[in-house]
Amino acid sequence: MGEKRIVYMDHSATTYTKKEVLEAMIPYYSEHFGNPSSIYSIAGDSRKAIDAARAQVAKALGADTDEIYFTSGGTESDNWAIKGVAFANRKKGNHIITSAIEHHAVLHTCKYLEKEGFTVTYLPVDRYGMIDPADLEKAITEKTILVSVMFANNEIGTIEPIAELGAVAHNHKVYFHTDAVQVIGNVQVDVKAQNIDMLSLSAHKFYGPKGIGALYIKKGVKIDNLIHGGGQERKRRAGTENIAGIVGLGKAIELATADIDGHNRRIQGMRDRLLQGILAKIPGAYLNGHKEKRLPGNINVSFEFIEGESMLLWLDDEGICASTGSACTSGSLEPSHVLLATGLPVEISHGSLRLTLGDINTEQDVDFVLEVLPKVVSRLRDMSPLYHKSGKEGGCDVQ
Amino acid sequence: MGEKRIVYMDHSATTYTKKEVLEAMIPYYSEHFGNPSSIYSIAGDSRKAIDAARAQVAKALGADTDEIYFTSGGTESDNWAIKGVAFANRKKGNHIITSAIEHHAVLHTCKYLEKEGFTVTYLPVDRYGMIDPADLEKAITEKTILVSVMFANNEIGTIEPIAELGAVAHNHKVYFHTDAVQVIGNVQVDVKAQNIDMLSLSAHKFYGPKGIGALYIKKGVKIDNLIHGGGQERKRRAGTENIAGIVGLGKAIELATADIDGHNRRIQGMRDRLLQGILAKIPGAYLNGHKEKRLPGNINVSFEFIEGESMLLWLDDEGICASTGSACTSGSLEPSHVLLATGLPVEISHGSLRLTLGDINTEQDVDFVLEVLPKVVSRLRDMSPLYHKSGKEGGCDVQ
Amino acid sequence: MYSDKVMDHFKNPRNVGEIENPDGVGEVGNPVCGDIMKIFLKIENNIITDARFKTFGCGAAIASSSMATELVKGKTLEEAWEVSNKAVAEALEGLPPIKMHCSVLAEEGIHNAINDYRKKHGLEPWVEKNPHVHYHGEDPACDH
Amino acid sequence: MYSDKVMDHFKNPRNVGEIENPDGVGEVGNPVCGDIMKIFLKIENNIITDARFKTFGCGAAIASSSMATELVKGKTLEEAWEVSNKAVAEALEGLPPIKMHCSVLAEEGIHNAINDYRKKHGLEPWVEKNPHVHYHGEDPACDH
Ligand SMILES: Cc1ncc(COP(=O)(O)O)c(C=O)c1O
Ligand SMILES: Cc1ncc(COP(=O)(O)O)c(C=O)c1O
Repeated sequence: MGEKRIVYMDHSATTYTKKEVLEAMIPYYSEHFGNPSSIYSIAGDSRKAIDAARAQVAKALGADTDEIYFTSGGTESDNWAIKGVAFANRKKGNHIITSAIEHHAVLHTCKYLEKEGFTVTYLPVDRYGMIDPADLEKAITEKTILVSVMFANNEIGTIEPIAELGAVAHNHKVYFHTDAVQVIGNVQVDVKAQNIDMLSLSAHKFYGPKGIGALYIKKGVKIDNLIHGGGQERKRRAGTENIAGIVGLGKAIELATADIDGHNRRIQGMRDRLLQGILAKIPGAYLNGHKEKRLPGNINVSFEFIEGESMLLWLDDEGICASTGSACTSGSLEPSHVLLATGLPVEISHGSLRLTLGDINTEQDVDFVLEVLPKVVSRLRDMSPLYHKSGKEGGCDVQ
Repeated sequence: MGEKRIVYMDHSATTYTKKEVLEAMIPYYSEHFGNPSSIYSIAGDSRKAIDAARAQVAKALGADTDEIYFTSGGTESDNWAIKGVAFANRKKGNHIITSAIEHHAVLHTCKYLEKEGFTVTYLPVDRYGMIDPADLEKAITEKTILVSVMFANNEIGTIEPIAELGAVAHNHKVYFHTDAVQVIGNVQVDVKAQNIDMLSLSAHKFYGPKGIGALYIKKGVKIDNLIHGGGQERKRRAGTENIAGIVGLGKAIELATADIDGHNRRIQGMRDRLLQGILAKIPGAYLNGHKEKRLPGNINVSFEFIEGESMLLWLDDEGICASTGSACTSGSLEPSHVLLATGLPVEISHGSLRLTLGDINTEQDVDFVLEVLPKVVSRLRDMSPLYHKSGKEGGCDVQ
Repeated sequence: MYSDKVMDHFKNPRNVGEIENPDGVGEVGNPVCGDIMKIFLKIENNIITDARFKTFGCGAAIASSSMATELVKGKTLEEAWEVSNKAVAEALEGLPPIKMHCSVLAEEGIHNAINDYRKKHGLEPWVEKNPHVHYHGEDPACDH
Repeated sequence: MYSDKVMDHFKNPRNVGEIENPDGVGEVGNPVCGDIMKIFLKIENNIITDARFKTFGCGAAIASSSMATELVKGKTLEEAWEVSNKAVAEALEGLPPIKMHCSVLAEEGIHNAINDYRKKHGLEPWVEKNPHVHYHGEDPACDH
């Protein structure tokens, strides 16, 4: 990354691949490269590697190995779970329930299904981004075939009451899917205890490679294939297996879930000091998301009177990598749909900053951000036409 | 691969990743790992790497860079092209034309579409596996919206008259897709001259990594998305980009297409010697596929009186990696749908062997196979109840 | 994919070949389906003194033929009739599910050879007690 | 994403601030849409002798404000009126398509400030010759 000091605080967007993970992957590119579908012995190495990775994923989720299917990432897993259940069960009903704060991989899939004749209910959230199981209870109808609610939100870090939501769905005999892309390594997952029928994950969010993910599908769930072709993944996900990626995913999930408590203590310690420092040093800064029920590394704050992108550019100039809204919408004009769903006014949501800490970060990184960020905010406020107006309210008069 | 001598002759199933390709990929795992959608400078490295790879792919195909979309492999590309065009154009018509010898990624996608209300015509092939453009001409109706014919067959290696087929489709203003997974590096591709609207490819068939592919989509083609979500790939293929995979695909296609003629001369030289040796040394051996219009590394021969799997096991015991039928169906009971489509009797198609040569092979490998294979065939024939019967016909009396 | 035992019986098949003037011969399978087994028995005083086979088929078919002929040698016809496909598969330390039909074929081959002997000697052929629910491949014409 | 020139004007914006007792002030944009520009002009003998801005917005918005104020300084009002958003974007060595609206905002800010001056002096405000086809974001309420 050149000579400049880089403080990477965007782990929710993506993580680097850990050394041990990459080392585990390398032999599967040029050495054990056999197609697992082949009959000869060297292909057996590939098969064994995939089996081992499947076992690692199953263990991390409390699932059985034959409930794990590898995909090309979190987005494909979300697409598969939602479209697969929708199309396979449309004779039973055409109603799907999700939340207003899902990732676009879920929301845009639901929008697509709306065009295909499905009806989708988007559950609201409270000001902390929490979904109320009572709202789910009310939303379920006779036509409901699927509930899909994310385990934790990628922008504001709020952790949803997944076990309760799953229980509500199951009481009504409705399938329950959760997008757990942000939680692996941060929250203990146990698909059985948490009433989860399908769960999406993506390796590059927990120090694995990009382009590989998995979908947990509980035995017996009625679901169509998304990608048709060869008989891979027990005839459910066609395509020659990305063996190196699968091995990397396996290794990464093993590492990430080996000591979640220890990891969280360290990350959350830094996170809390950073958050308290920001709120103490910068007036007009507000925390978005839930105070306790939030991902250990997540900070999402809004600063009055300034806009997010210009903050990011200044922080980048100082070597700090952060984001505003979600990674996908950075650089677009749209305010975050998640922040809006929490009731944050549009003009404030433009000034939000997400810092997500991870294993690469140190206390020095925290010090550095606490030194740089207040300067950036005040520099931008100094040139903001809103800042010197009468104050809070006055700044946001809409023409 | 252990101490034993391994002769890998299954390059059509998958290839090893070349050293230069892997080296190009490595920096994008742990160093330049930024999410390309992010705004900070280190994410710019990822964006630039993806742009460069896209340019490499475009150049190899004679396409424009903004006509290249990265996917998770050949299977996804085939699914996307066929379902995407089918659903986007169903108001215009519901008829699709493909061939009887397509890969399952195409065939099973077509079967899926039949369930969704589409009608599919499967063009026949002659005994060499060739599709006749006149058959396509006859099959096109007012309802036809897509023709999908593979550029070259993965089992028997036959190279189809793509430019002519594309011209027929275009005369009728019908989109033309080709599964070119087997041809990159083996046949010169030029999407404009060859009348191709969409083209699928997969990196692991030309010394790139597994789990990454691309779809060429000509500007203006009306096609729906397959994977919904974030705005990646110009809003057409959602999901955080597999940067290392993309870089590997780019490097691999550059290497594979740098000197196709030279590569073919070498591979085809070895292939022809091996084929002639087999036909000379083993009676009752017949070449499947076309004599001239075939992939440079492909041999597909049928041996009377014996079965393919037991041949593979013996070859494997000697360190020779080969396949029977396609990789996906090895180990299943089904005879190859491709061989059957060429009119080969079922009982003979059970005894087919595919050897696909690639860059790793040497003249010594050819010698070795020529030494081992005749012994394997005669050992199996010696225990075959069909062999010592009166002869050819008698061996195959069906109860 | 295959157990060591299967590979052993595939690579070093026991009892390959024919018996001249066999007392019983059984042929099962179908080349269209990719496997045919022919079983030859030498029978003296109701005891199988020799058993041989010729097989066209996959590794599991060859190994099953080898193991089945081993298992019936030295047995009375009544005992040999009771050698089930499960016994063959177990003796091979298991077969992949998709290959279980090969052990069924071996059982049937033995049965056919025994009944061939019985018929030649004017005896009623024995009836399959529990006709197998055969493995169903994707091609229904190829249920054995 | 941004040209070096944009980054230069973003990081070292020229003419930031207000002018006390300005001769013309223009404010455009909308906090809901994520950008507001306020342009202050000092005008002597029909010539813009000073131009300042305050901007709430993205990098392109800040750089466009900076460049637009630079471009109009020293110009007559007629000349300044002709400084188009394209001229601003070109002087910045280009803007990403999604950010072109920021240069439009800058042009409109200058126009508003000029017309503010004209109105204060009892002159007819000038009319936009070619009202911009504004960039349409996903939220139609936010066309500038
Ligand atoms: C909550 C959530 N779901 C889904 C995704 C999509 O995962 P991927 O980009 O790996 O396909 C992401 C991240 O991008 C995410 O944060
Ligand atoms: C002709 C053809 N099409 C499609 C595919 C599928 O490609 P992949 O397995 O990379 O998804 C293959 C190989 O498996 C192939 O040979």
